[in-house]
Amino acid sequence: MAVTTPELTATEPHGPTGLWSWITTVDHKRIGIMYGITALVFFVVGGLEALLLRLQLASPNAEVLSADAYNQLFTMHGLTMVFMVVMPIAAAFSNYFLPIMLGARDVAFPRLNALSYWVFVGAGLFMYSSFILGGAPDGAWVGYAPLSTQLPETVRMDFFALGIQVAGIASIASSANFIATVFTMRAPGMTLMRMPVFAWMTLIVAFLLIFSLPIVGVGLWQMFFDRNFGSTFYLAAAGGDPLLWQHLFWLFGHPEVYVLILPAMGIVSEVLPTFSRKPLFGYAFVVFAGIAIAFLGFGVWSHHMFTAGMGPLAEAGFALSTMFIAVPTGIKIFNWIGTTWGGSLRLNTPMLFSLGFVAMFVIGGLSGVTHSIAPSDTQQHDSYYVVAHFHYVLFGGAIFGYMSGVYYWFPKWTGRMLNETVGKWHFWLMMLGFNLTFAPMHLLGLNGMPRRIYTYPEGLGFEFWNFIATLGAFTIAVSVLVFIVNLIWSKRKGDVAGPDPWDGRTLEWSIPSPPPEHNFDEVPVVRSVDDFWHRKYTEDEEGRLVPMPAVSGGALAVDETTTGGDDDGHGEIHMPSPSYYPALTAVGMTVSAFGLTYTPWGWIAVGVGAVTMLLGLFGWAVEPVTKEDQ
Amino acid sequence: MVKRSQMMRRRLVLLFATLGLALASCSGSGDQSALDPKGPIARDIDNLWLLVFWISVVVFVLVEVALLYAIRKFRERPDEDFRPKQIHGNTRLEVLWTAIPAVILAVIAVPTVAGVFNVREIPEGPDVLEVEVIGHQWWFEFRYPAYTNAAGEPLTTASVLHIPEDVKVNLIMTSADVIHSFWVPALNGKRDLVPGNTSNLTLIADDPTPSDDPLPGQCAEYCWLAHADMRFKVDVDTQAEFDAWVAEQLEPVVVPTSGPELEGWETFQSVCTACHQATVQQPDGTVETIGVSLAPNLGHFWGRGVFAGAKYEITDDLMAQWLDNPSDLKPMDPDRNDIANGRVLGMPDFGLDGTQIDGLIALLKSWE
Amino acid sequence: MTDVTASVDAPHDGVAHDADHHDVRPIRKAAMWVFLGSECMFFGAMISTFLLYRNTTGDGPTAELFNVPFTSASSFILLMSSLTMVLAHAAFERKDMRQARVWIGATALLGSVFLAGQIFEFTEFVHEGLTFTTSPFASSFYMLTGFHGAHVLVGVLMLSTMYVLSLNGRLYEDRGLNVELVGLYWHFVDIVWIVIFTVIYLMQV
Amino acid sequence: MAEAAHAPHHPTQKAYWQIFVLLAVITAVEVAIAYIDMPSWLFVGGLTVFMVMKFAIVVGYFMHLRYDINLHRGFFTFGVIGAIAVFVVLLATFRAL
Repeated sequence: MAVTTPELTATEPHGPTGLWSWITTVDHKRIGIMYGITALVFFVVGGLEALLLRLQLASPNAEVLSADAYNQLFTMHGLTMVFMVVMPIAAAFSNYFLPIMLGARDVAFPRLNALSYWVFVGAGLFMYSSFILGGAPDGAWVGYAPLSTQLPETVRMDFFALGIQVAGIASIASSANFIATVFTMRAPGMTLMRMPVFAWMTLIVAFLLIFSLPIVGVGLWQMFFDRNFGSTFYLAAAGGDPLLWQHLFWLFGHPEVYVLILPAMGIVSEVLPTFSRKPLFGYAFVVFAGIAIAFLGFGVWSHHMFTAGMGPLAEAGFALSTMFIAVPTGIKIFNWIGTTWGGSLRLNTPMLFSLGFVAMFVIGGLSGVTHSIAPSDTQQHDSYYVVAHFHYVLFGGAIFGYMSGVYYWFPKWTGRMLNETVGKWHFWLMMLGFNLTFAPMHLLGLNGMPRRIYTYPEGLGFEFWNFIATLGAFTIAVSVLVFIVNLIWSKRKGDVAGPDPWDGRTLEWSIPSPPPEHNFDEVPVVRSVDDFWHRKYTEDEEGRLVPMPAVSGGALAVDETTTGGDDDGHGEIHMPSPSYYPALTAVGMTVSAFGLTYTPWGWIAVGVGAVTMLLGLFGWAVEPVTKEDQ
Repeated sequence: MVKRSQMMRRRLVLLFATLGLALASCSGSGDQSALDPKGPIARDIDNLWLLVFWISVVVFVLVEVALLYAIRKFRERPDEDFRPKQIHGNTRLEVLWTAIPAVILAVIAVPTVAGVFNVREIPEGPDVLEVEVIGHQWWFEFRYPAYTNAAGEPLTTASVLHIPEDVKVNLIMTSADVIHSFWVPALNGKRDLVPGNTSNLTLIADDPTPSDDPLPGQCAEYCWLAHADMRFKVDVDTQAEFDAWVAEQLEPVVVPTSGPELEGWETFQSVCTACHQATVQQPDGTVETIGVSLAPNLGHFWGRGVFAGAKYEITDDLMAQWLDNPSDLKPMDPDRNDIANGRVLGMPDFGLDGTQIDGLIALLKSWE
Repeated sequence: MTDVTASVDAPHDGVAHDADHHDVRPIRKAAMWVFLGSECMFFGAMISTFLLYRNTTGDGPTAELFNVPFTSASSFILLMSSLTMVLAHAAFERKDMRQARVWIGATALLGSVFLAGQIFEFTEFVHEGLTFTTSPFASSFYMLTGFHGAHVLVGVLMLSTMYVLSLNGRLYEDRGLNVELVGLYWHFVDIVWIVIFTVIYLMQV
Repeated sequence: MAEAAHAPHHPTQKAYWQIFVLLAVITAVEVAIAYIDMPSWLFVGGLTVFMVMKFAIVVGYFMHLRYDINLHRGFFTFGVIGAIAVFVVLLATFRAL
């Protein structure tokens, strides 16, 4: 089914090569690859932190880590996994595949896209530099005041406050970018209801991010001012209320957890139909369930604060709103099972991970519902039961979903297949290790083991299950090693995958892999959901699948596209030219963040950083998108 | 080569073995478990939990079985050319699996809302025992405003909360530094102690606990270094035992006049009163409260049985180690203490010599 | 949202899709509007922090300190700058570059006068004992008006850059920094001040 | 081209001046209200009404949202309504409305 690629006459601007080409790239595919690699590196780092934590908790009163080291590591494990692993992996897939799935040649603002990546990298390095500059943040990933503002003379929580602020700016920029891309750059004929579900989920995630990050931005500025300029936002003695931070944080926090899971749900909604050879069951219902989750996501934040003393009315209200989030989630799960029902399932690794996602997310979702029961949540809150819940939805859910995405789309961005046998070993090892680690935590939590404790005494019945969890954690580590071996080996020696190895349904399978920089020679006209599938197959009278009668080899995909007026359809394709301004602006922003951490003498660095940022922004605002435009 | 489906089946069995093993051993609940309540409120919460738990198990089994059945039945058989029917959806089914979960949740919602108001109800009336709980970095302070000693100070103790059986105890809770959370799973859910706010928690214990096996509790909100070692005990007494305990606690401790205790008393006055407090009876009979209450009250300290946030049993050699260098036994950061502004992050190492340590131990023992 | 799809396709089909340079202006406007939507959340959070702490004045000065006539004058100035901004955009649409430059300059000037007024007002308040650390009321007041001032400053910077660019004719329509987008941003900063002025200065509830 | 379709809707230069005068008058009335003592519900209600009017006028006419496509209207109203809804609930939980 290879699409014969007409002779390219696109004038590829002769871009720089080597490292400089990566620093100045504005191609959404290369930025996607950079996001993916950075996320994988942080995933390994976050994983090592988790192993250290598990070693310390393997036995009571252990001496592996001191309390101070443990606190830094569990805080950085949380921050790393949320802000530097799961969000960037979602960004990697969205950056790479959103434009292609919509039939576009790039995102709406290529240079803003580059800025988002470089600011994210700046934020990551800024936060990790804290390890050698006086200790990493140790206030837990939620950084509750007044603990976060108790020691203004240290810099640890300044790295927390400014690190998330800078990462937030990167996410707001990329959200605006994706929203503009989805609403203004779809292929002709592709209405919103003909978009792939992954595109829908990326759009909803962009809305969740762009409307929730400013709120935590205000909270973080307040924390930063309390710590460095003596303001009294959270100082109880002066009349400030520490609960204000919890409200502002969780107003962002809950939409954030949907930001972490929805892209994985989007990937599963692409993988399941492809490997069941059946359309997604109830496309519209899955999409509207996603939108419902987005709206409800803004109305439930205080279920993280049932024990904070908000009074019965608020607790009852948020318990009810939280309960009804289970309805749209249930719709999604039933529709996924509906998709596999009556299909012809090929159990390759992407399919295994997606099925693993559905199986594990059911457990995580149900334990989530038990949290919405406010009275029983007072026993579960801040215990290991909650740790089990969010690992079942974040690891069993998001990470399994993204692993499915990696196995599914690896052939597209490298041109080679990931090895199936090694893939299956990776899946089963991760499945086993995951359950061994996090299933016992349900029991530990209910047996009264609180969260974030660096050790526990003997005699409370925590020893056995903590040991099992540590074994599980090392099994996961082995499975991640198997995964990395698979990635490295297959990049060179994997079987050559054509443009459409899985007989896919969406537009990215209609272009060669790896795709050229301009994606489509001719932008396709889209007539239905899963349009590429309907060009290959049709249905006989009882709705059974029938291959489309073979049309002269390969012309199928080409003549379907707009011929673009009278010329022979290969008009000049101008791709935006590389630009170093985004990277420069990101460097300026990171330098300013370092400066702000070390005021008063830091003001010099802030000045230098601000000037660099202004230069970057000014050059960027005046520079034409494509150089020949002059 | 083993047929593919055989291998697949063996792996599925392996998966469910581990899951089953995990769930099957629910029974092993220690005594800080939320699963064996020892008070009416904890029992109500437990009943609500069990209702929701069993509904979840049913839903879990149904959904997972449906998924596994779909995997087994509709797996692509290499031999026959099975071309699936292209079903796009089924609105009736969609309505069904929207309505059913909504109905189940509506059913659960009723006891939930009732439960919220029940758990949050603040008991009033003469028969209610009010106890002020103040969270400090890394120990709990308990004050009984109803009982005051000769010097007019309310009964103050630390790390061990004595309550009579079958009495509604209304804990009025706040924090002196950061947010903590008071959690004794056997009696009630946890409740945060927020500086600047007061919150309430009701404890009702069914029957008294043996004196050597009180109900364990722990701080459940991360409060920095020794969060794991900020524990407390709830000692449930019969009404008679409780009254005797109160009477004994209200007695001022006697200032020694001779022996190693006197040596201890000298050290106590010069070193310990910077943070600790005690109501003492001077040799001339006058009763006064000396010291500052930034750290646990040392009157009747030895009788509590546990110290350092209920992390250690009180024994001579542990007390000697503690007095020698407290940070060896518990992770603290005394260098960041700011006594003037009330910020206490640990007991510093005063470099006491042997005789001072023995004197203090003798003094505290004499104060029983 | 459904009618969104029909109208959105309009600008799309109007332009031959394969033309090498599709019209970027609707794309940039969509991004600006969604960014302004998110800024509502930013200022909304700060305004609600202020409303929470409006009476927590400790022993420091309270809301009586506000000089309503002075602030009304600076609000009027900001309102005028909105007018000059929209006149600048209208002139730019009519390709009347000279007139557009005049109005852009006027907007930048009025913006600067407003900023000067704010700085003067802040020094006045500090003299009367309302500093950033006096009370939660003071902290939230200064943070809200401070961030609004920062947004006005960024606006003045963009306006003066456009003024300089238009001097040598390098002010293009399809660049990031064009009159329409800066106009939207400037009007947004003005309506945030409309809310701040009424809720903080006038209501003093 | 696309602009031609928009031009007639845009208010003319004179209309802009009229809108500006209207806004100035509303501001003057608001300041006047601030100096008259009246029951607090009327005071707060009145000021809020005028504030919303000025807000709507500037967004509608100066920012051309009245003549703009539904997409932009959707983005902005989602932000404004979302902010109001979320922060009213926040202040309600603090019992600080």
